[in-house]
This record gives sequence, structure tokens and C-alpha cells, in this order.
Amino acid sequence: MSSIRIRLFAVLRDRFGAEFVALDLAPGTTARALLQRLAVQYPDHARHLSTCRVAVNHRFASDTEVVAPEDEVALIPPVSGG
Amino acid sequence: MSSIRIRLFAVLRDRFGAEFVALDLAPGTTARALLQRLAVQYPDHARHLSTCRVAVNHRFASDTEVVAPEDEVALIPPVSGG
Amino acid sequence: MEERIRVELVSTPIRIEDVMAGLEDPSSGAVTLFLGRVRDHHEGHEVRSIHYQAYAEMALPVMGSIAEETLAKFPVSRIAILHRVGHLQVGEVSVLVAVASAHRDEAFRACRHGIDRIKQDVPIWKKEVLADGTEEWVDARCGGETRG
Amino acid sequence: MEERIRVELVSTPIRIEDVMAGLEDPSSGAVTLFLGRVRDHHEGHEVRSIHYQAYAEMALPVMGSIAEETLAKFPVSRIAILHRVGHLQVGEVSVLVAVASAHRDEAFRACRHGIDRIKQDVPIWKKEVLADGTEEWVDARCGGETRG
Repeated sequence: MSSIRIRLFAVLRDRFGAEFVALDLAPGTTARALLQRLAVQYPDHARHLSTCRVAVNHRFASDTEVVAPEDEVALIPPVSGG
Repeated sequence: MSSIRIRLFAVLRDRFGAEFVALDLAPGTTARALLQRLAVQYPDHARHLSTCRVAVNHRFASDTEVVAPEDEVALIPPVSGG
Repeated sequence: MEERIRVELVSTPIRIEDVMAGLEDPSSGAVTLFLGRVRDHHEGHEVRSIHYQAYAEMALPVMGSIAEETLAKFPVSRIAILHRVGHLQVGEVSVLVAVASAHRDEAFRACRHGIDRIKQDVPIWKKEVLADGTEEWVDARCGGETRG
Repeated sequence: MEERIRVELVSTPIRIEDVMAGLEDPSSGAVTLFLGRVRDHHEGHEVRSIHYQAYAEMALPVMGSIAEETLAKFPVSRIAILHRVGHLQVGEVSVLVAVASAHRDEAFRACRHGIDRIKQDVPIWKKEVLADGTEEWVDARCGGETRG
């Protein structure tokens, strides 16, 4: 099983105290499954994780999109630009 | 009967070749009557006069507003500012 | 009311940055701006330049009324309305409407209201100088001008 | 497409006049501009300044897509979208959307569309520094922020 580094921003970056969080990645893991796995692993952050969208290679991913180890994955909390 | 000088702008100023047109003013003449009198007196310009609003003392006048000799009266062709 | 409203008829180029600086207000998160510029075409003919004539003594108070009406109708904090007169080349700014507000929805609606009302009621007229040298007064009732 | 679209993420003040100069286009009679500025209040508390954090590698292409989508959806000729990042004081401009078009109706609608889409999808976040010294990330889903 390979591992992936997931980019963190804003409130999640502050909560994790890091710009990345690492996660073991089973083949065929979808964006939605990745978010659920993180919530199980980090229950203290589950509420915030549940508000995030997943971005894969700089685009919002659908729930069913499969994540590969070489992808750039990021968690996108509700945006507040503008 | 007194007389009044009426200010002209844009297409009307060009057609009359002047910045003012004078008109005899019977007591009680309304803005609408003034415009009709001008159209009778200047049939060549009647079509353009019919598109004008009348301004009295820098405000659009209603048809029934009575014009006094000391008022500043102007004919306002369809505006095209902006 | 004075400092919430700026209304001017000018014969020199409109300086956007100056106007925007005057709209600064710490409680206003949104600013909308509309600029009208001289276009190189109108109803199929080529336009070289435009001469704007104003009935200044009336245009200024009408612009002021429109500004006050806009502040009364929408929850906006400041408004600026400037119109230029004289001879303008293609690309030059003829009119500016700018609004500052706490939120963007009312800023957009108020700015739109301001320019729509200007095009209805401010006694200013434009005479186009066409590519073939002819000049003609634009009649706002005909064709697309009121959409400009 | 290059010269019809300008998209930037900047860490220095946004210069409005520069952006407007880039929107010059002789066929466009109407320009609309939206500016978002740091407000001194938000949901009842006093704001001193705001820190904007961006996922730059994603924010820029998303801004570019929004620009292209706006050009495709409305008959406008040019669009500029700039967002500032870093630490901004009250009154400073955080975002600019400007659109040039032949007519004002589409210029207003396109500009509004642009800023609405930015607030939905561009991965940028703001952390408010409040008057009491505390700092907090704004959650756009709560309260009035999406109206800002």
C-alpha cells in the first residue's frame, strides 16, 4: 500500500499544525473514501473535514474520482475569498 | 401679452440655428400649450418639437404646469448622455 | 448628505482613481463602477468621435437628484456620478457611476439604477462624428442607443 | 484568448487604473468593475485586518476558468480578475473583477457572474484579525459572508 501527502489550508492547516497530512492509500480509493478515512483517523477534526471538498491536481474532484499516489491532493475548506 | 425666451439644445439648436427662440406668452399658458404653439409657428420643426419635454426652472414640467414670463424654459429633446 | 454624494460635470478627462479614493469608507466592503466610453461603432456606422452637449444648469441638479434617489432606494453609503462634456475621442470615458456599499448585491443594483436613470433624464446629448465626416445627433429613442 | 483575459494573484496593492487601461477596446462602450475591500466589521464584531491565504497553484487556474466561462456565457470582449493575498488593512482592495462590453446590460451581468463564481470556487480563505486581538478563519457557509 502506498502513501499520499494531502495538502491542507486555512482552518485545517491551523488545526493539524502542518501543511500536509499523510495517509495510506489503498488502490482504487475514491476522493470521498479518502475524506472518510481521514475523519476516522482524526476524529477531533471530523467536523471540519466533513465541510471540505477534495481537489485532485488543482481541480475539484467528484466523490467517485479515484486518487492515485502521484496525484496532488488537497482539502478545500469552504472558500471565503473575495 | 409678454414674451418668453426658450432655450434650445442639440438637434433643435442646430435646426433653429440659435440658442433661444422667443414666443409670445398669454397668461395661463401651460407647458403643453407652449410646445403646441411652437409647432404651429414652426411647422418645419414640428416633428422634432413633438419629441421634446419642457423644462421649467431646471425641472421637467408636467403638461399642465403654467409657465410664467420670469421662468427659465427649455426644450429637452430625447436625451442621449451616458 | 454632502460627503456621501459627489456629482460633477467635467470638461477634462475623468480620473477613475481619484473618484475611487473619494468612495473610501471603512464600512463598505463592495464598490461597483460603471464607465461609459466612446465606442467606435453605432448602429452599423463607424464613429470617429463624439461631441457631448449639456444643459449644465439642469444636468447637475438632475444628477444630484438621481444620486439622492439612489441612496434612498438602496442601502449604499456613497455614490459618485460624473459626466464629461465637449469633444471626446473613441475610448475616452464619457460617464462614470460608482457606488460603495456593505454588500455586493445592493452595490450592483444601485450602480445599475444610477446609470439607467442618467440615460433617461439627464439633459445631455451626443452628436456623433462619423468616419465619412458627417455629424449627427443621436436620438436615444431609436435603435440600440439606450442599451449603450 | 490571451489578451481578452487577465488573471492574477498578487501580493501588492491592486492598481485599478492599470487594470482599466488593459481593458481598453474601441468596440466596448461599457465597462463594469467590482471591488471587494476589507470592511471594518463582520457579523457584529470589529475587524482590524484580514489575512488572505490562497492555494495558488489551484486558485489561478480556477480564476482562469471563471474568466473563460464568463466570456463564453455573455457577449463581453474582455475580463480581468485579480485577487490579492497576504495581510490587508481595512479599506484595502482584496478582489477586482472588471468587464468590457459593447452594452451595459451584459457588462453588469458578466461582472456579477464573475464575482459570484469567485466566491463559490476559488480556493482562497480569509482569517480575520479582530479588535480584541483574536484571529479566526471565516467560514463562508455561515452568516453574511457570501453576501460580502
